[in-house]
Amino acid sequence: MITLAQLLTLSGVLFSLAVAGIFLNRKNVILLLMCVELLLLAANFNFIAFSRYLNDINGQVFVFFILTVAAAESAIGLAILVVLFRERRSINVEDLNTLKG
Amino acid sequence: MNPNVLLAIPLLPLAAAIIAGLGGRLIGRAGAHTVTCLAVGASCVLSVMVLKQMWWDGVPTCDTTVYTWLVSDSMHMQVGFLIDRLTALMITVVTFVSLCVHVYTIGYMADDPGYQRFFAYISLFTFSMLMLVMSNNFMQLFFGWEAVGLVSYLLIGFWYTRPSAIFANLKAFIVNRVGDFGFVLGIAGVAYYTYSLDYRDAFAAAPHIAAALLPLTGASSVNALTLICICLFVGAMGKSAQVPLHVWLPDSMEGPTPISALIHAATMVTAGIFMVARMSPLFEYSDTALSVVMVVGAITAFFMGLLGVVNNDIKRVIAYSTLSQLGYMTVALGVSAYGAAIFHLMTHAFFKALLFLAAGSVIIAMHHEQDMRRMGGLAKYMPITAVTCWIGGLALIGTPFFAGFYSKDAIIEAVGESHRLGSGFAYLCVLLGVFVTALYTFRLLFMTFHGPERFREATAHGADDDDHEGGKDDQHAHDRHGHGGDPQESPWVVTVPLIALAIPSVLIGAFTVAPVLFGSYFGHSIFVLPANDVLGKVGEDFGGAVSFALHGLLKPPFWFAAAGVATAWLFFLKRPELADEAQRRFRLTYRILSEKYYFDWLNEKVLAPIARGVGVGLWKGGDQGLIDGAMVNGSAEGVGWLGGVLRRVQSGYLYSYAFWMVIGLVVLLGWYLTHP
Amino acid sequence: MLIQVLFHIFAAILILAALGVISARNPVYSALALVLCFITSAAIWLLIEAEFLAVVLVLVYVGAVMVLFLFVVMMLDINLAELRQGFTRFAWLGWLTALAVIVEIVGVVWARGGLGLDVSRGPAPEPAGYSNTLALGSVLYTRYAYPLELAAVLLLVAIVAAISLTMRHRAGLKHQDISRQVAVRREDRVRLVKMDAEKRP
Amino acid sequence: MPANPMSLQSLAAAIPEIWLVTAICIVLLVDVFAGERRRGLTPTITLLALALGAALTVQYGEVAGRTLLFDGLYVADELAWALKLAGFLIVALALLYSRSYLENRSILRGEYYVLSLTALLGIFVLVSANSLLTVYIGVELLALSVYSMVAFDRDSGVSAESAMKYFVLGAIASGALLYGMSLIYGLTGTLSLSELAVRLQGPPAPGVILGLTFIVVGVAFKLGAVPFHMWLPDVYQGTPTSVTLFIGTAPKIAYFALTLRLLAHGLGGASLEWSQMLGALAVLTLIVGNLVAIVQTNLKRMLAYSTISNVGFIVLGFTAGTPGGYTAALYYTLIYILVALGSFGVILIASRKGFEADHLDHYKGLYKRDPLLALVMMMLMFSTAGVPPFVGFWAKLRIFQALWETNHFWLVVVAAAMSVVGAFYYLRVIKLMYFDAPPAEYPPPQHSTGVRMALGLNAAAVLVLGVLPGPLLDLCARLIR
Amino acid sequence: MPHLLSILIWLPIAAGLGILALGERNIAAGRWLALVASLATLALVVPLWAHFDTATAALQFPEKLPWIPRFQAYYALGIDGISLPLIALTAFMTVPVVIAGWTVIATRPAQYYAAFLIMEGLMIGVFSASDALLFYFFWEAMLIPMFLIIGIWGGPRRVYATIKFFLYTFLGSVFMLAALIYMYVKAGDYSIASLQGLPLTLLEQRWIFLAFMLAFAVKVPMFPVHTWLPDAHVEAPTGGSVILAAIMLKMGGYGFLRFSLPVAPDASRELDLLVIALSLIAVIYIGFVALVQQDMKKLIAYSSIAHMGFVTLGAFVIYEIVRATGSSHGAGMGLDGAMVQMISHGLISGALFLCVGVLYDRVHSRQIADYGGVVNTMPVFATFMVLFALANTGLPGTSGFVGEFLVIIASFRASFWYAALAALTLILGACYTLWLVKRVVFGAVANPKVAALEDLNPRELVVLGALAIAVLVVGIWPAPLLKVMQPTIHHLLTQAIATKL
Repeated sequence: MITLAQLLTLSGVLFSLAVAGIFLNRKNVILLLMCVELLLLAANFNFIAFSRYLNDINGQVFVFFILTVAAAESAIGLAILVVLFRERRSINVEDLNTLKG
Repeated sequence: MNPNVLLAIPLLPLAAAIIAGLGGRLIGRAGAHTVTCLAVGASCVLSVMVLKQMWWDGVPTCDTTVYTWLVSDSMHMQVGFLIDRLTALMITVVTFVSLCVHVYTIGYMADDPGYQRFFAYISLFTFSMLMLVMSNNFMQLFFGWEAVGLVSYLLIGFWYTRPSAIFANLKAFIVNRVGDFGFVLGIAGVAYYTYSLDYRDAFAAAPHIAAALLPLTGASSVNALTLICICLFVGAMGKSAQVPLHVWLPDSMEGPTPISALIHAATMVTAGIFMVARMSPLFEYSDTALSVVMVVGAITAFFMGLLGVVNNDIKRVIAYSTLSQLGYMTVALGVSAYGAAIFHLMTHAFFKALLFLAAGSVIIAMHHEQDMRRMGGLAKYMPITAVTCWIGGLALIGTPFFAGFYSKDAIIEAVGESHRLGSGFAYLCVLLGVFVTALYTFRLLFMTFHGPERFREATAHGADDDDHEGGKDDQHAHDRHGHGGDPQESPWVVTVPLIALAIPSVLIGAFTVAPVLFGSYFGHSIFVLPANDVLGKVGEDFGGAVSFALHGLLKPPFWFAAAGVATAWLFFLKRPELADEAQRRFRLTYRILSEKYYFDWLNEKVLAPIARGVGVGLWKGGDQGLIDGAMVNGSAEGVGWLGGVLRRVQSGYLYSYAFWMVIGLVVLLGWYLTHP
Repeated sequence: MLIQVLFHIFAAILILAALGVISARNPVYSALALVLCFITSAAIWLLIEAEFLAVVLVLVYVGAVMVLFLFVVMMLDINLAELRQGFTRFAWLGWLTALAVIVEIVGVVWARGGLGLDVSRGPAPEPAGYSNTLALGSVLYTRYAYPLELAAVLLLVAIVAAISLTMRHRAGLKHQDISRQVAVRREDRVRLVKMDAEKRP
Repeated sequence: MPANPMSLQSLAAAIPEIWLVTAICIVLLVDVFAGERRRGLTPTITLLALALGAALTVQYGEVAGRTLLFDGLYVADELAWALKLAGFLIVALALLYSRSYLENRSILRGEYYVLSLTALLGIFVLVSANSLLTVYIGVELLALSVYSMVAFDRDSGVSAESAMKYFVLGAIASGALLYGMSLIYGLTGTLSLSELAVRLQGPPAPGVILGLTFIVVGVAFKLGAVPFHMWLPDVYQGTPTSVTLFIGTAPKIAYFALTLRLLAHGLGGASLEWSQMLGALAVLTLIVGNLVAIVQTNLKRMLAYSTISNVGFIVLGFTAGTPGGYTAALYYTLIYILVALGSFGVILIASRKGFEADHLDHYKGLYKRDPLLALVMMMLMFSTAGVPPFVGFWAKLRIFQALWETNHFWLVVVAAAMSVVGAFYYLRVIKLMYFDAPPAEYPPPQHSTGVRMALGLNAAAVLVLGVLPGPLLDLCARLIR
Repeated sequence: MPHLLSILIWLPIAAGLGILALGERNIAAGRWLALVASLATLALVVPLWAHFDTATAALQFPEKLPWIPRFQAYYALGIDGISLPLIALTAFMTVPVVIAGWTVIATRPAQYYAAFLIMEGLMIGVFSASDALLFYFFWEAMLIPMFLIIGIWGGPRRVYATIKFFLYTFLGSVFMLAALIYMYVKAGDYSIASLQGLPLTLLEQRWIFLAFMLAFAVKVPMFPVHTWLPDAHVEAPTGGSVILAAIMLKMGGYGFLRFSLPVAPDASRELDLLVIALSLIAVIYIGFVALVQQDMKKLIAYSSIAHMGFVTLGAFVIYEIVRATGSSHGAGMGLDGAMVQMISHGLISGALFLCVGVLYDRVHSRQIADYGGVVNTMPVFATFMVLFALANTGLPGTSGFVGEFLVIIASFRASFWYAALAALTLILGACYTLWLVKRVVFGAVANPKVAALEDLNPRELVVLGALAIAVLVVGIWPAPLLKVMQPTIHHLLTQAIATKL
């Protein structure tokens, strides 16, 4: 059977890959949004693993809400992305540097 | 003795000064001089009364307190009077000379715009001087001490538009401050050991102070009393213009002549002498201090006299003679012949004031020409001045029967008797001093009153006056006698004081020598240890004034004086070319003398620039460079720079932001997982 | 045993897909890789008997969110050329950091007593006749009513925000105003003109 | 746990949220039907709604002691009550200040008000969250509303950019928060904060620390503590000033509550660890915030960094880890919000149509152009610099006291030194307003008397609370208890 | 008379607000209000002094209202022998400032007066607060008006000067605040008395002492944290310079006497040599620096630093006295000297700055080089200038002498060298002050501007005259002043040499 350690490891790897994706990616904002999804996925993994491990349904409820929130979040993220693209005609991460210092 | 009388003596002049000073515009010139002369006259009369009571009626010493100045940590500092015979003598001298000068001034300053101001000053001076001499404690002494310094500062700079004058008065004040620096320390020392500022306690404590040791550094320590006395004497050096703090006195001749007479001959400069005499109970217990006093005095007496020989400014010659005479007094103090010092102080006050006023009268006649090379043969134009001046001169060089003789001879003999360390040197100095004194005095007399009349061309081209010290004051551009006209005798307001001073210059010595010098006049007001009582020895074979004078004819001082007179006659009257000859022959000596031993050069060209240099260095280097530049603005700039650096971290790139977050996460995790 | 094998297979795919997401040069590809991620994770969830969430994951994400993503990618005519992304010189630093995170997490997980519970144990299998969906549903509308309401508001926010941000009335854009259409009256449309018949000669 | 029956009576404590949701719907509908024609309607309605909400809260919302609702997901206590009341007022003020600005920018749209209400709802949820779940939902509700407000000016590239940065970084942060929660959940087996506090006793296992760290990161991000602060300056500067005003003020309540409930209460068992972490972050925050603020030329950005440095002080309060410290943090937060309201309000008033008064030079000689505004700004600046008689002084004093009570010597030294550095850039603003000559070209500030009066009151409050700080201090202490 | 102190504090502040309310438009009324208020304050000092019991060291005219119950902080006032003279000085010096600004302040006179009156109130508050928190409250609040005064009505480099001033003082006082709070945490309340009674270990005392010293040394100012003063003085308007020199500097000295010595006696004993060394450096180093100043105000500013050196010297030499002589006998003289020096320096430096102001109003230059021979055209003014200059050199008969004399005598008890180095001020002071006088007042008329000068107008005459009288009175009869301080000084001395360990 699948041990808790395996699941947690998997989620840990996912998490750090997602994070790495965010700061390794220098070009594409959309990719950042996807990485965010990945990040949440990692968290979900933890919750589900624990909830099943503890035989406690609350964890899965939490995941349920996370999914909801994530959907809303991605919607807003994409909306912002659209606005950004309208203004800048570009979604290049390196163009997002007018604010600094 | 009625304390109100005592109070009145100093306060009358003060009141007069205030009236004349603040109300000068209202009361006008006449008002000013009337008020002040009356006030000073009154206090003069009172002083004489006090003297009489002290001397004849044998009223005991009176030590009263006027009011408590302050009480700090149970130390009472009071303003009070100590009236003993010393004081009585001093106040009489002071007020009398002051009175003469007041009267004299009426004529001398007749049409100076600062007339009222001047009278205010000299009355104020009289007040300060009286406070000084009447004081019964160090605080008040210091007050008078500084007050006379202040007034002299104001009076030297009386003609404040003259650069030379305001330079001289600044110099005078600062040099005096150097003296006061020591003086204050001395006072502090006394306060330390007696926890009081009254003479009474200080004198009482003298013996045990003499026993005390004051640690200077961790290891070494000095005799407390010696230190204190030397500190006090430093003050005296400043005020009484002893080498090396003498430099201000010649320059102080920038002031009007009455001032030179009043302050820089008769009274203020003798404050130091008075002070040491007053402190005799302290000094007596410190041979070291007295030796220092003696040596300094001896040096001043001889070497300052020499300067008088080469100077051509009539007032400066007298000024240097004053220095030299002060040196004599100091020597007398140094051999603990305080009586002789005070006695010489008194006689000197009269004849030196006389000489100054005479010189002033000459200067008036010469339309404020002071260079003796432009005078000569004045005797037949201004007989009174000439005669009085001769009297003064004779008194100065110590001609037997004249006032100066008794005091000076006594000093010389006292020095001869003394066995204190350095007394040999002192004796040599004072003897040679006699010769020098005679030399410059008669040089002055001859060049001024006799020989060819050089003033005619002098007044002709008197305008182009090479040396800046030749005090021409534009206030006196007017003249009572037209240019080229023969000089005339001065008006009575000038001559009367001359005569008034001439009489004591001759007589006072003869009449007072017995009691004041060898008698018991001073009683307890001056304290001398039996071992040091040189005057006693001198007095042993004292057989009255006349015989004393007759003896004087046989003693070396007289012959030295005679030699001096002869030399003067030879060089400056008979064959003046010899003088130039000698000048060429001893060029180096002459150079040194005419440069006044390079003291002024040292002060103005070395010390002052160094001080300014240090100031600039500390200011630019320390304040602006190190503190402001490096520390204050430096840290500000450092902060700004750091801000600029940190700001660059905020690069504006999303990924770097994210990266920093993760770094933060990693570090936190790393730290806390490895440090449970 | 079989489960183990399946898990490892799926896990491998999942990680590879995740790598694909962050390293693909074309956003479309990474979107598809992400889809793959979701599907495999759904599979893994199934393996540990969280059926409902697995299904929801596929429905919501693969079905809705990812489509949205792709839609946006297509809608914005992005110049793919400039998005060709290569990792920069400092990429190694990034990877290193990521590695550090992994190490820290995994280290704790595997360390003895790291979590304070027995990680070698797996989830206990559910009893027969247990319905994951039923269990969720029974708590969701009772105990979790409050968060549920909030989630509703959250979605409302998403709607409002998305609309207010993206929707704009461009000038000259033709669109119908329903309320006016509904509110139209007969008079506005038809005018009955009364005209007599042709004049007789 | 027994599911307690929901009766209207029992819901009274939740009146603020309930009313707020209603209000959101009302405003939304009103806006839809008022449409283009009656612009002024929505703002007015919103303000009314907020006022009514405050009134209802005062009337019914107050609870004695501490009651749990919704099966323990929701806690209603005095703190929550007070903070919600404050929330109503702050948002109302913020919207009041922003109105004319929004008009000038032609972004006065109903959605703005709806979103700010939903943000407020998120704040409320956080304020009375008693479960990891509600915490998370509250955070997201607030965050999502705020993201969209930041991007609200669709015609401004910078605001879109800042929104995007905010969004992505925020997502990372909430991801981290979530990850931490998941671990904590897993290791304790409960989502309820009060339960957590019970179960987390003794020295925490590494796993707990792992989760804790992730949570701290999330919280630090929300607060804006270095090095998780980087979104803050960009967002403050990039977004319309009205939004800056909003996010600079109201959410701080929520984040205070978040820190308090989540770390101080829920994870109180591990207080040693997280207080150390916060201490380190606080030092960094103080240094970076103040130093970088000095070199700013844009007022909004400077204030952003000043916010960061203030956050440093708030975090210091938590570092103390004692009720005294929390009181100090709460007091500091409220004071900070008061001042931030005023200072951003001044920027709003100073801006005109087509002219954003966000550069420091725009304030040259303001003293001559508009004395009142300059005076207000000066008082606020002195207050943040911590100079009596203004209230900022007491805030700092309270923090120092908390630190001394726990013997944090070096933290006191750093805080003191940094408050001096900080004084410099506040003084610079005053210098520009008072000592420099006014340049001709800048348009005069607006003369909307109502707002000016509000600003005046705002500044007056800063002074009055400064002279008589007692009551507010007592209130804060009572709320923490 | 109850609440006298409160009235003294709030009357000027109220008047200041009133003037603000009147606004720039009816400034005439504002001016008079300012004058009346300042005079009224001064008048109120009379009953204060009259009813002051010179027999006890206890706080008098006490007032106590709860302020912040949570902190045990009270609105507590009360004065003793060292605050009373300083309060009197404050009230006295504000009047000349008001009069001096009568016509010369062109821009926003109302706010100018308001600032000064408010500051007067705050300063009196500092001196009369008997609660440390209240003390600090006033202490800091005072910075704001001064900051504005220098910044708004100041000279060309005013911004640099005023920000330097503010940050310097702020830096100092922040650490003092930290120390105060620390002690509060230990003591449980903020009353100065209980802080003084608070037992502290040597380590604590050291830190507290250093924190306090930072604050007070900056205010005094002591070398090396003095560099704000010249800039501030030069740039400040005349009134600002006057208040700054006359009163603000005194707060440093007051702080040393009120806090450092009684609160951290052992640390003071341990670190006294530091303070003494810095004081002597101030006297000498600064004396030389003053010598070469080209700007009148700068010169006077530096001389202020040198004179304030005597205050700190007198305050801390007590420990050396005890060390050297083994008894506190005569140590009180040092404290007395410090106090008197503060008062007298307040009068003299204020007067000198007013003199410079008089010249500046006419010629609009502070450069010494632009003057010369002023006496020819302004004899009356010259008289005052010379008088104050001489007072500055510590001439006996003027107030300047008393303090220095006492301090020198006291420090001789500690060591001959302290006295000697301190006494150097006689020479240096004379050099820089009289050289200034020589270059400015004396000499022939230097330039047409000087030739065009006209003498004092009645207003200036009154101001300078009053100050001159004060200077002379204190100089000739300081006994009353010392009588007022005596018991307090004695009490302070016992506190200072007692140990808390």
